[in-house]
Amino acid sequence: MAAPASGNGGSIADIHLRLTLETSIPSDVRFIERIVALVQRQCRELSYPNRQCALNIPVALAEAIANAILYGNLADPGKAVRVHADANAERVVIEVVDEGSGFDLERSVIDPTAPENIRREDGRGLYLMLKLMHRVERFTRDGNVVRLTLRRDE
Amino acid sequence: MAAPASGNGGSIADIHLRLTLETSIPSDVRFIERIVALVQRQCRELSYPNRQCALNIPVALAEAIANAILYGNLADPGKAVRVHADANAERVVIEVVDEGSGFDLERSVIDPTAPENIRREDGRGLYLMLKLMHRVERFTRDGNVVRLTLRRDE
Amino acid sequence: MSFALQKQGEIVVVDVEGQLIVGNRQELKQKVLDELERGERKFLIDFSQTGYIDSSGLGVLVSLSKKIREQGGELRLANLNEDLKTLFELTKLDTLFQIADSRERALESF
Amino acid sequence: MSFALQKQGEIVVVDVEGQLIVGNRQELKQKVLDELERGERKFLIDFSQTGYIDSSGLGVLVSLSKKIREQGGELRLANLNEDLKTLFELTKLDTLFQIADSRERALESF
Ligand SMILES: Nc1ncnc2c1ncn2[C@@H]1O[C@H](COP(=O)(O)OP(=O)(O)O)[C@@H](O)[C@H]1O
Ligand SMILES: Nc1ncnc2c1ncn2[C@@H]1O[C@H](COP(=O)(O)OP(=O)(O)O)[C@@H](O)[C@H]1O
Repeated sequence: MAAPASGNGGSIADIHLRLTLETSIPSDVRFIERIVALVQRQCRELSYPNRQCALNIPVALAEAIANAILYGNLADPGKAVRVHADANAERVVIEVVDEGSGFDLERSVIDPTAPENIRREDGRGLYLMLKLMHRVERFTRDGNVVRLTLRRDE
Repeated sequence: MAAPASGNGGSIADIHLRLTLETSIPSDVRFIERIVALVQRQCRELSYPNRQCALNIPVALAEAIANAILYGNLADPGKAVRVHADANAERVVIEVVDEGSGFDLERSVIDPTAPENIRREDGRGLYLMLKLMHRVERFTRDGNVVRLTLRRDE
Repeated sequence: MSFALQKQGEIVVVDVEGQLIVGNRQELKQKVLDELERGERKFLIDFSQTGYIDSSGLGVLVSLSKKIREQGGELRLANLNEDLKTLFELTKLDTLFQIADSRERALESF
Repeated sequence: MSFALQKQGEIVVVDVEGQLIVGNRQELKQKVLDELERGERKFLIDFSQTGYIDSSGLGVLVSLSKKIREQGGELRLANLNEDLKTLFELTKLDTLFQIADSRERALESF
């Protein structure tokens, strides 16, 4: 492990760092922005490339939370959406959990770039999540879980 | 649970938030500032009073890491100091772990404000940790652990 | 986050400050439709102060573009940063919209 | 973090920018001792740009004060914010140092 340059306090490359976040929000889309900002900040603390912090993380996460609120919890303010983010130097794993009964991920994705879809207002959420993340999984574990995995771009 | 004001993205009071940090640094005092800044930022994300983020957390944590590096690991760069912080709206719990054989907390604290000590250069570290934190514990668990607990000031 | 509207000649220019997402897209839609109702036909949305856009934000742009065209008007976009450009490319919406590199060029293009 | 020294009349003024902690206190100590060696006797440390100070930073101030006094000189402090004041009060170091509320008042006080 390289010694840090004198007085600069050491760089991220020299330390092992893991940041996690756990939160639970009411099913109200106005909370999305704040949660996204928190995870974005973790991404920045870990010196991920700017594009991953400014595009991949916020868009995919905003989509996942919006879907959890609107489809999973049907915008019922009595139902909660839980978000768990776990980030280290190599990858960010985010789980978004709603109180719905789940959905078929493969069958729910459409190709919004197809000529018959391009003028549609909807249908770009899961597609963007898949494009912006290295992996998107859906499973049931104490709720409907959508798990997003982003690996650091070098 | 109160609905957030329109468009402001919801306030911290409406959501449950827990932030954790796990890190491991070489025994070099130049890393202290960066770790302190990370925990300070968590304190700010959770809207702790400014004084707790600017005074209590940074001073107590800097002391604990410095002691872990200098006394626990005898500044041996091959030995690591691990820091684990776990913060929610109510309290911040920080564990600083070194590879030393531990020490007797009660016997190691002096009163640096006593006339015979006030001109000493050293001896203020543990005293300040005790003054600035609600609780300071020392125990052995896979290394020498100093655990600091700060409750939110209202 | 907010939407600032101003008139430049006969063009309505909208600045998207912050995010354009499910939580506020309705506000943008309403503001633009109000202007359309009032008789405005040329619209420019400027993204120079925008953070990120989600799929529902993109959807609102598609929907506005359609509604404006139906009234014989035109919606153009300007100042997408690299990240926002990628978003339009991934969804091929860069083929649906006229996108200018600067506000000036967008204003001239009408 | 860094220490900026400047001469104001016959007083050496040191600005502590950032933290004063175990990782950099030696640098402050050396800079001040160099000036003492050169014959300077009046020192003012200004904390208006300081974040936090740890126990070893406090220790260095005590040690410098002693060394400067031994040479017939004087060390004064200025611009402690509320948090730093608390630190001095907790350790009763506010009784050991002359602390001024502003740089001007500190400079006048010598
Ligand atoms: N958390 C969820 N719970 C239930 N259904 C979901 C969830 N997320 C997505 N879906 C389903 O997947 C479909 C496609 O979602 P998406 O690609 O985001 O497009 P859109 O939201 O625009 O319809 C939704 O219409 C919904 O039926
Ligand atoms: N992590 C540690 N491992 C071993 N000894 C420690 C540790 N932390 C503190 N000590 C002991 O406690 C004493 C008092 O520490 P402190 O109050 O911080 O003052 P100082 O560091 O100025 O001596 C130290 O001198 C050391 O003997």
